[in-house]
Amino acid sequence: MDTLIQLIISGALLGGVYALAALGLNLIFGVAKVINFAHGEFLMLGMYAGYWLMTLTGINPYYGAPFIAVAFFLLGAVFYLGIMRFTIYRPELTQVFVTLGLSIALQNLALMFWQADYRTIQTMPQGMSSLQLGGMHLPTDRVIAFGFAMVILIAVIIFLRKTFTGRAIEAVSQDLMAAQLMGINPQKIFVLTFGLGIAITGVAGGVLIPSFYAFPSVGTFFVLVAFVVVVLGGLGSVTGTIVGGLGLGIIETLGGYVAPDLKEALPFVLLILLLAIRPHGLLGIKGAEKETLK
Amino acid sequence: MTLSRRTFGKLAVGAAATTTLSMPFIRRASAADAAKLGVLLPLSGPLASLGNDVMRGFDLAKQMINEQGGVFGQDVELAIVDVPSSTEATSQATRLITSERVKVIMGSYASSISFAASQVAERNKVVYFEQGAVADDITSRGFKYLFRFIYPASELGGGGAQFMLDAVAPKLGIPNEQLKVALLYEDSFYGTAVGESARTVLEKAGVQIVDATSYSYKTTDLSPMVQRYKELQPDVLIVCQYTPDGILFWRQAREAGLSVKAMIGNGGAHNVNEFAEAMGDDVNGILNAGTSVYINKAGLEPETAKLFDLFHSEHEKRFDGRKPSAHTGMGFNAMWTVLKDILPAAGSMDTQAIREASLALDKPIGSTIVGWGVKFDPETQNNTRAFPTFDQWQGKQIRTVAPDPFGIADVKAIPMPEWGQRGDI
Amino acid sequence: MSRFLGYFDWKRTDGLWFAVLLAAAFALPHFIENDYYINVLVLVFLYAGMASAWNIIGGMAGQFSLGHTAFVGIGAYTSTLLFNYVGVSPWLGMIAGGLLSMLMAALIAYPVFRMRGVFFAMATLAFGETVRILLMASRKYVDMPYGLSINYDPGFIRMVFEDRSSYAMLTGAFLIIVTIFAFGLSRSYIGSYLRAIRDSEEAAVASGIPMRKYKMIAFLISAFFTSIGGTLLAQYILYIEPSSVFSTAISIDLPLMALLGGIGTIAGPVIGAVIALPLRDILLETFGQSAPGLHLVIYGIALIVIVIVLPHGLLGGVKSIRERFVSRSHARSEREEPK
Amino acid sequence: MMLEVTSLTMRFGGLVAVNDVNMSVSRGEILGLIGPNGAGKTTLFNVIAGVFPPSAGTVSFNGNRIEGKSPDVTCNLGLARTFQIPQVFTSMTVLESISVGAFLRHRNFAAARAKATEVAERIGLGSRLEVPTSSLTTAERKRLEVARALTTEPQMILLDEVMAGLNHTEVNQMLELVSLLRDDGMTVLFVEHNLHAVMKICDRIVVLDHGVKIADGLPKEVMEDAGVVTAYLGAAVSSDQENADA
Repeated sequence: MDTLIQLIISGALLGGVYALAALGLNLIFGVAKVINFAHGEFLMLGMYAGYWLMTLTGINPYYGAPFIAVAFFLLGAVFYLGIMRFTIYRPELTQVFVTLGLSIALQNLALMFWQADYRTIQTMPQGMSSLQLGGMHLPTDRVIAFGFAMVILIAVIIFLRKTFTGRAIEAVSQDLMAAQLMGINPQKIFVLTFGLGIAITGVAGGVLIPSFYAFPSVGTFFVLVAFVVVVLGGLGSVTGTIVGGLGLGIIETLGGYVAPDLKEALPFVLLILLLAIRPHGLLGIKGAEKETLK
Repeated sequence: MTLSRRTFGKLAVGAAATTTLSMPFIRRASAADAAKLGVLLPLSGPLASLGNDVMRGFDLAKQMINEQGGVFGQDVELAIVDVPSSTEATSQATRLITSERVKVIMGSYASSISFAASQVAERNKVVYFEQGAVADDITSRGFKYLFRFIYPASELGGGGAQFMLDAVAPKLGIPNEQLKVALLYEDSFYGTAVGESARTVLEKAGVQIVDATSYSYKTTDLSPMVQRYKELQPDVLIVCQYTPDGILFWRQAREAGLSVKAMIGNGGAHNVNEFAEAMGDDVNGILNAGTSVYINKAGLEPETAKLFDLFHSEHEKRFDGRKPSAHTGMGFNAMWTVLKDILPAAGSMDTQAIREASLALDKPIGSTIVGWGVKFDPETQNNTRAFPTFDQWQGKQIRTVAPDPFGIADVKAIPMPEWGQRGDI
Repeated sequence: MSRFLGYFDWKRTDGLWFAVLLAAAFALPHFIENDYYINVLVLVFLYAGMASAWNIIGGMAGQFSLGHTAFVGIGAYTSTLLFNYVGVSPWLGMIAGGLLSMLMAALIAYPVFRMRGVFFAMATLAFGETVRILLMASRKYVDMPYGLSINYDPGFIRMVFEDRSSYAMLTGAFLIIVTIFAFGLSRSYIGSYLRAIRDSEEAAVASGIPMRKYKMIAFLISAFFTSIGGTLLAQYILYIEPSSVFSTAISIDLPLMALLGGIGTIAGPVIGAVIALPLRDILLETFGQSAPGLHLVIYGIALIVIVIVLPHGLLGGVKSIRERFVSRSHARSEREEPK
Repeated sequence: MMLEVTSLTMRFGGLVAVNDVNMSVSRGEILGLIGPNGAGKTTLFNVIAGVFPPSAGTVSFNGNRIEGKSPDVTCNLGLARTFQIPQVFTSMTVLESISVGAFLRHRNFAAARAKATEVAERIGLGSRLEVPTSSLTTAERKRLEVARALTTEPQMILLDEVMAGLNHTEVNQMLELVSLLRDDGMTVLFVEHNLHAVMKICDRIVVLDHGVKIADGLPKEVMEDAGVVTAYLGAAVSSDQENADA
């Protein structure tokens, strides 16, 4: 019984990691309908940002998150204006390969600048690496990452629901044409969305580095799972990302306990099964799966 | 490139598209007997970290040899190719052989790359020196031009397991029949080969193997495995992991408070500095089977001991104060032996001569900086004098504990103290 | 026979030049003596063939699969296992692999064809990954080494050749067969149906096209030929392992080549392979020695620029230039004509 | 009866878009299905065309139950449809596009092409055969829709607001086209918003309002029906061009 509870807790914490890694992807995916294959690389850059912040200035990435957010917001805006702007109304294949090209370029730029070494930081003092709670072990860094995931999620939901800009983003994500007729400038919305999506991804990387490691191709470890989480939860559904992330995390941890060899296959099998039963994802909009994005 | 141009002209229209693109590949071979070696290593992609470590070793050996006057009185030249996976290996080996006209290829650290590339070398009768790929089958194909410096996986995994039985188990005071051992390994070539050979030795010794599990090194979570071991409570944990998953696993083990009496890694993560950095004081006490460049140089021949010091000092000097890793040491060793011993003995870049010189080479144990000797088996062409060494992290340094005479420390702290209390080991 | 021939569109003869070109390329290995160029040629033929196979489902029918590595892997593994353990010639193993791939395609078709666009792509990507992981997990129960190496023992029956030009002939023949097949398909009513499905599923169904059936036909054919390519890849490299033949990189490379040349066209995937493979090698050779990763940085940037500038591939680019030219001259002639 | 709709109901969640409608079309008849915005006519049309299965009730075509059958099956049985917003095959020429329909009955390429050409000529697209569909005008696209449907050699054709978005001249041309169909003995079910057009051409008219059939009869009778007048006057002011039916 204790094992089960411990596994579920570990799974939920892992789910927090997944949700955090996927949130920015889903925002961009939902609003601009862009599948960003370079998503993992932005996460990688976020990890390096957290790493360098800690090693060069001594600022813990948890406190440094706002700086990372601002820097990555700008990076996201540049990403849109410099590259994605040219692909936005183009066939999806164009977007796939443009972001893929970016992914290759960023990965290898990181290799050139920072070499292939695995870089880690320790944010917690010796002996504080896990919290004990009624016999359960909660890894401190993952608990904090989980907290970040929840706070960011709530902030994003409030932003989308309650602010004018947020509602404009929602409008664009649901119906671009109608939004344009309402006088919303989609270009501005896209810059904002990419900025926001990449900022979240950067922060995610920053708060994940204490429990992981940074190296140039670390993004590839996360990107497929992030895609799975987005599709599982439902395209364009922020809450769905959390539900999808948590669900996947728990299932993967339980499955990994029973059959470790098949653990890596679980997300994919789950994805295929869910899509076969409920093609629009857990909380997605029905019919979205039939949406050909041109 | 030699094309029979007249005939070719007739088909020029059809062929132009394909050939123009390959024109830039044209390369003239340089002076007949300059020592030009091809290098095939994964320098980008997920295997890049250790690939670049090996490259530093190759590079250092080349630089040092060139400073001493090179080979055949000329500077040694390396044609380096980044081969992230076995798919590119065939192509790039072919290019090295036909366009760069190399007669010797040095590779390749990853077994899959070695399998694919050595096959090309064999067809073209080009000598292939494998410095660090451990898959047993690489040399069981009867190839005449393939030589391997490192021991095969069976000796690494089996050796690690044997070391545990000989040096660790007695300290625990548990008889073999009651000793509970868990095996965990990553599921690519390296992990499975090592894990399976460890298993064979353990089974023979009659210990209880409570679990043998593999997983993908690209995973982002190993907590279920940690939880398994908390349930199964093995006395000894033997793992074979790459660096990222190694860091992840041990950190998660610490977070979950997994306590085992002894832990043994098999190369990969467990002898690199990044691992120590990631674990802090808690790295202490972890044992490793593999190769080391932190052996007792008293066990080396005097000449080699000098080279050993030079290797360490030059490495830090030339690579921004970086300390060499085991893979750098193996890379250095292979390149140094080829340039210093084999090529001069062969007298030219003739592959038959190089092959014969390699087979004739007879260096005793203690004559290379990693402690090995060099004597290639006439049948398999494996180095019969390579062996794994066993190390333990002590004071956040990796220190060799066996075999004699290369040990500089004794095995300590068995059974291991709890996490967080390992600072003094 | 005449009834059979009636299924094809004999009026459109474009593409004939392409067949001639391919035949010419087929003769190429006889005139090149440098092994490396032949090697490039082998890979170009092989990848062009597999990209053409991908193009049948991905380009003609517009179902953007990112899971084709599953078929490459199944092809490579089936023939190699059959040869290494049972002694079956790869010539037969190749067909067995193709059939097995078709079976897998048919099994996965039900869930994945419920989706379109990105969702289809994601689901197929997941499929490709799953097959690899299942294969690796199965080693627990089946005594099979991690990597399989094929003995270098030249012989026609064993499909292992001493000289590379034989491989070029082999892969060239593969490319020609796939191309002819794709060409025939595109010129038959099935080709029209696939294009109709790609352009508008609603209108296609309303025109009486049983959509699932034709998507399935395209998927099965595509899987079969891709799988054959997998066997040829294994026979050429003589070594396979899960991470080399079941790799997302292959799944991505095939559509990439189709896109670079011109997706949905017959010549497109071939042109794409002719561009992409040598481009990578040239970059590796030119920049590979200066700093690890530099050549890939340049490759990545080149990819971004090419895809943005030529979203419909090289053929699409040529076509749009031609159209612009034609429409301009057309406009001019209209202006000049007195009304 | 060629087409028979019996107590057909269609619900979307809580919304009842079509409520217990009975309707039939006999061979050779041209039937107009009209109603104000939101009356449920497009929904009814879609159920007949097989886009989605009804919540209750049946649809039979020539005695075969077709409700819930995929559109390609109904098309094969001889019931073709057009789309309100023309769904053109963007990568094809006009001839290729029309041929897609022809392949249903003629797998032989030459025969299919001949059939397509014949229909195109008749429909008035004869001079545009080699033009890419993407460069057609709206009116031409509507014709293309009809042509594609006709080449499947149906016994009955469902026309979904073929007049919408057309100007006066184009509407008249389309009306001519429909009377051509009538001359061929084709059965037609017409969903239309443009009352004027419907009056001219239909043999009989069915009026829906709020998902319920409120009238069924000759054009003249229907026009004088009090219920129809109120239904239309209530909504007609606000909507002339919009077709946003549920």
